Amino acid sequence: MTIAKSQTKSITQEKAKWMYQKMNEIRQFEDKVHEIFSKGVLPGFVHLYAGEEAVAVGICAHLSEKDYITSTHRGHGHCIAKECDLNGMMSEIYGKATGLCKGKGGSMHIADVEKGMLGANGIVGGGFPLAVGAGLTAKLKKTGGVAVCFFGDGANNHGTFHEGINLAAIWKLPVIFVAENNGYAEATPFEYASSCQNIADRAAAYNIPGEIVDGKDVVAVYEAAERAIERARNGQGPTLIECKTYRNYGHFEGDAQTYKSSEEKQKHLQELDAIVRFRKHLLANGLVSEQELMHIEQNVAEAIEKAVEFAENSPFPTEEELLRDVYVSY
Amino acid sequence: MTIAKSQTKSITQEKAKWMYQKMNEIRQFEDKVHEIFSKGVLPGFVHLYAGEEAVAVGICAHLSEKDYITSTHRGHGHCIAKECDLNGMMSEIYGKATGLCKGKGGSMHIADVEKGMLGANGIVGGGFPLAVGAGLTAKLKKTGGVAVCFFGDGANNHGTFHEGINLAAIWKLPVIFVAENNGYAEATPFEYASSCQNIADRAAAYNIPGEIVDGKDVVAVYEAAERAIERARNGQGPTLIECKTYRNYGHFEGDAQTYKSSEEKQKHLQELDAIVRFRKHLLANGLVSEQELMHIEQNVAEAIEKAVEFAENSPFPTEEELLRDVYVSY
Amino acid sequence: MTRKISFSEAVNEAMKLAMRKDPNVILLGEDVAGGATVDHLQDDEAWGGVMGVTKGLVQEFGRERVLDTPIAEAGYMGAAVTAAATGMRPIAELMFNDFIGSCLDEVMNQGAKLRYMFGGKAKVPLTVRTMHGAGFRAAAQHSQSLYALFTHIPGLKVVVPSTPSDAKGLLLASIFDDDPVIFFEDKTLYNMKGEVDEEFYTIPLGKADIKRQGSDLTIVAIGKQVHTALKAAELLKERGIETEVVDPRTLSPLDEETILASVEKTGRLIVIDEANPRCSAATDISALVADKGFDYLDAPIKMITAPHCPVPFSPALEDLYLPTPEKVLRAAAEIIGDETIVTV
Amino acid sequence: MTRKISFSEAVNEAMKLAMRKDPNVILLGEDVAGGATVDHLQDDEAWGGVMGVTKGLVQEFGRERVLDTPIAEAGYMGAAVTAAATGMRPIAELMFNDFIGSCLDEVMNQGAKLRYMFGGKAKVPLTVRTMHGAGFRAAAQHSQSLYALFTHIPGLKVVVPSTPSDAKGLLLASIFDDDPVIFFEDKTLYNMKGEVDEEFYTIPLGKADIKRQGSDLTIVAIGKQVHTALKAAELLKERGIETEVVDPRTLSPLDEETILASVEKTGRLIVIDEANPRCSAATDISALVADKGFDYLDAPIKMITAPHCPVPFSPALEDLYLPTPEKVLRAAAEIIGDETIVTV
Ligand SMILES: Cc1ncc(C[n+]2csc(CCOP(=O)(O)OP(=O)(O)O)c2C)c(N)n1
Ligand SMILES: Cc1ncc(C[n+]2csc(CCOP(=O)(O)OP(=O)(O)O)c2C)c(N)n1
Ligand SMILES: [Mg+2]
Ligand SMILES: [Mg+2]
Repeated sequence: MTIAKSQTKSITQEKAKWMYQKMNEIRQFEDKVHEIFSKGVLPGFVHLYAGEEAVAVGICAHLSEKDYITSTHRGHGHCIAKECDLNGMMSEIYGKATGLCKGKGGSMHIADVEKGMLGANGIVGGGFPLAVGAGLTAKLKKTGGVAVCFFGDGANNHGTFHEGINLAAIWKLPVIFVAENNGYAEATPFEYASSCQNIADRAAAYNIPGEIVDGKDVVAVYEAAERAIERARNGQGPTLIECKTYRNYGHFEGDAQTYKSSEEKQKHLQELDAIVRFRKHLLANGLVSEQELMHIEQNVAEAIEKAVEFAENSPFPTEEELLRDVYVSY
Repeated sequence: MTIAKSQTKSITQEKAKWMYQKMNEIRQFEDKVHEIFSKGVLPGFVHLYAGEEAVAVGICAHLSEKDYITSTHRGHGHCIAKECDLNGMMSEIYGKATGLCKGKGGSMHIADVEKGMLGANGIVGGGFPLAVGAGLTAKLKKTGGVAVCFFGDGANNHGTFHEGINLAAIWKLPVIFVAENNGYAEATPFEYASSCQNIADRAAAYNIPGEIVDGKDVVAVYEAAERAIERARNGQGPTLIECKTYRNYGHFEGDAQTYKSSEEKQKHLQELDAIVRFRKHLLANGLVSEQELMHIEQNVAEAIEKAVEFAENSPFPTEEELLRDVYVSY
Repeated sequence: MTRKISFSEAVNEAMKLAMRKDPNVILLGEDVAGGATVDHLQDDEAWGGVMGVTKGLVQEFGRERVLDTPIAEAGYMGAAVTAAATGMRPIAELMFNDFIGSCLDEVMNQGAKLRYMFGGKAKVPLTVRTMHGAGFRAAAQHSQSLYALFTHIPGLKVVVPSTPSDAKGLLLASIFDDDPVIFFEDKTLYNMKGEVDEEFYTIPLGKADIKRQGSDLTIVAIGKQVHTALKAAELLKERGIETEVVDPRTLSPLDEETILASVEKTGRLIVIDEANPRCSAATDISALVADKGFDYLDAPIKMITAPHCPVPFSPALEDLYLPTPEKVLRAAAEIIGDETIVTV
Repeated sequence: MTRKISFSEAVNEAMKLAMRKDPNVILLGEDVAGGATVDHLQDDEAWGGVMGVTKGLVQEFGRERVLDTPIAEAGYMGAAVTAAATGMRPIAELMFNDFIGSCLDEVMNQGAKLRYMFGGKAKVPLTVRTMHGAGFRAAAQHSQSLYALFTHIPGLKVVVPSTPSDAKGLLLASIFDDDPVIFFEDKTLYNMKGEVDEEFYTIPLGKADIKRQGSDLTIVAIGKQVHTALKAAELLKERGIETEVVDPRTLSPLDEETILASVEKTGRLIVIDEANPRCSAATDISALVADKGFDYLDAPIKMITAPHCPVPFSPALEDLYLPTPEKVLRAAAEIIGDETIVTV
């Protein structure tokens, strides 16, 4: 297995702008949540996706509403890449009635089924079988859709990894399994917890292609996804893509991250930053102008500010919501 | 991966006799249970091991009481190979008070912890984590013991396969995972349910050796086990051995086995029979004489008859047993 | 038109009718057909379920809709949850309810909670069919009755039918219900015969059925234990005691009104539940009446359950494990205050 | 000698003393140390548990006895079961009790049943420590209180402590108990301080504690809800009502005698249990009293529980989800027949 290198110009200008926008939305959304959380305003656990933008965006750039994704506890990036509404997301994180889930789900459960986003998930490994189910529907109903399962390096040792991928493989379902190998599961290194050297090495156990990409190179991710999704849409079954990436923040807000070395942090947060690299790539290839990029960055900043404002000005859910949505009948 | 061929004369005469005896005990025990069950005497579900004798015996030939095994719903063979008492086993299957578990466990839960037999198991895949635990004790207490996990081709798709082997691999535990690939899980072919071609192929996902052996050649199994157990005892961690085998009877007593072809049955029950082959091997290599073999066969037949007699003449457990052994205190 | 068929035939017929009615209804589970990819079984089953309950379905609906699964309960149960959330109406078979240990997360944390966590923006029309019950000499890991665990979990509906006719109507209601339903089938009832309407019909979830009318004593009994209750009622009648037997049929939602109305009439309650006693359906029903029906009660509420131990293998012990009409009579004697009842 | 330490420090101290006393005591779980194989953390932890409860243990006992695990609950829980059965005395941490969905089989079908299935020829001295409880804004999959599921299962013991001092003594008793014990720690209690003896001591499993004496009303409350009960008792005292607060401390085995004796004295019972209401510990205790304590009762048994819904994320809703002293007062008003109590 070799790490796939990104080719040039596979991406249209329009797509490139969308991707740059989404990456910036994720980064700025997360930076903002980080800032607000540190003020003690936000309730609960928050896991930030900053640093891993290239994965969600490189994959979701190929998807439309008929395609589904399953996500993780670190789900904000997947939501944004799958075009969930920023206001509704922020509001959800605040626990407000205008949240995408009326404030009932919170950060770990943001979902928008109509957009094909089947929910962040508080259970590590929870997404594998769920992606299989969405893939099964796509196959049986012949929708042409695919299902993408995002999962972490920690999840790769959970039993559902094995059961989910095996099922998708024997049924040749249109499912793409995307490992976000950020090197750690909470405070536990991937190398300690996993007996494999690469997650993609495990693809062979299911007779499916396994590919490793630089998960901080959005073009590389985009291209790997293209191959996998084509296979899936052609009825050739699942693919496992491992994206080597890094999370810029701690496991959750409040994590002192003593397990990271400062060189490692330095390298990832500076040299290898996915947004900086994509920006350079776009300029170098003349795909998008400096001005347009700045325009995007600014629009995003405004959108994030608005989302916070929207969330802060929204009301909390009222008492009758407590017992609503437990069953269809109430 | 290539199928290991058996070498000659790695087995001492004494060991060879023990192995021949145990294989015959298993076969005759199971044939007898089959016969009694068909008379409607035995309660519950019974899964027979006949046909797979070479696996349990080839492996357990290396084990002593300080070594542990975990077993499956098809556990009689493992019990016998681990030297559980035949009377106590038969009595257990009858649900009698003199059974190894006082009649409380039955066929699917026969156990003898002092012998290192951690129980047949009604839960497919249940044994993986249990073997890891026994291996962990061996490592921490430095007993020099190993733990063997017997499992079926069906179990190989359960999440516990993945979690158990990964754990044993990262902790370098003295555990040997022995796949009994008899081609079917109930009425479902291995090829349908498993995305891998061989179970042993999955060893690579855990960076451990995977070996395929002819599971109806007890010498081949014996030799593969020797290598694996040596690795384990040397602190080199787990091995996955896949034994290609076949069950002579149905999944459980009462199974019409419509999924088996008659050629397949013919081949396995006649040409490839493990006991017949081992018998020939012993004679051809002059390890044991015809007379001695006949003597063993006859002794076994008597022992099985006695076991049935013992079971039939034993009393059922009495009322106070119902609420005993739930907790240590009662 | 009705005719006598067995409990398992009734369950089978419900699935058949549901699959005919709605192409989104699919069935998944281990060996629900059996023999997948076996040459001579392309359009035929090897088993049709471990107890033959799903026989004939693969012939009629094909292997696209009757899916044999690997032994991967978490995998296919989770898949069934989102298949449901994305447009299918799956029936997932968990062969024995004891195997929930392999897929509780998918049922409890995903299936049951999706709708609520998503603020109502999803529905999960999933039916999980599963076998339960002691008396089959199947030992501790294949004989439990675990409906209490599921009843505890909000977002699930829980059905435990006691007759072929109820089984059919309740299963059809479950399949076409838009919430996840756990449907319990007692393996020792499969051969029981009863009159069952040929047509498609549903029995609403949440409606108890009074299986016998009476004015002196109420017995609420679950699943197979309805028959223990009916036998006890016969014996009690010989002593002049009229027993009302209430079959809740669904534990979640529970028909509180019918139970309370019966106790209001009789003043006495026995609950029969063959599951283990602690935090059980028996305690649930008892606690309901101890609160909302307290003023109706003339005597303590008695529960006839399994003891607090695993299901033993030995027939000698398993027979002692289960509720019996005699145990009911002993409880009745106590709360009616007539020791002679025991000796009926 | 006692001194004020927090609930989490008390739990930590119990583990430390147990590990000092017996080399067979080991600890396994996700990030119980954290940072395994990280160069600069060879003999140090990265976290010491997600909430810091296991801090310092790896420094003292090393990584051989404090084992970080992969995210493989079935794997390490099953391993803990047989490690226990083969001579160790493991403490396995299930980070949140909600994750039992990933390893119920290992707990329910293996750990709990081994001894019985083997006819008494094994013991399983395993302690599972796990976090539970709502109020942390942790949403539906990290806030449940699932002790009813475990209490339902024979072969398990279930402990739910409410104070630092109880936590320490009960955890030590659990670790040195020869049966599998599920030990619940309410995450919202971790910072609560209380007097705790420095020494090694155990509190027997199966003994309730009367946290407040009273003669008019019994409140049985579980875990954190003991404090809700104590607050309600204070408010009730202002109305001249003397409340007895019984903390069962262990749900399995349950100290039936103490509960019944209290109700015999007071004639009235309220149960507070923040878990979901159906087939719950609340119904269990209520049903016990509705049978064996029926003759003592002057009024219906009230249960203050969560509603039948998942735990909502929004603080506005989660606050409504939990029991409160006000809800207790409302129930008390009803069974005492004095509406003015509500307005205390
Ligand atoms: C079944 C389960 N076990 C444990 C946890 C606690 N937990 C939450 S996130 C996490 C680490 C996940 O690591 P990884 O999969 O690598 O994702 P990352 O956080 O790195 O994105 C753990 C252990 C959980 N939520 N669910
Ligand atoms: C978790 C679980 N799922 C399903 C079953 C039902 N079951 C019992 S044996 C069996 C087939 C096992 O096949 P395999 O592992 O190949 O073993 P074999 O019977 O061939 O020896 C199944 C599905 C079970 N006992 N446990
Ligand atoms: Mg990670
Ligand atoms: Mg098999």
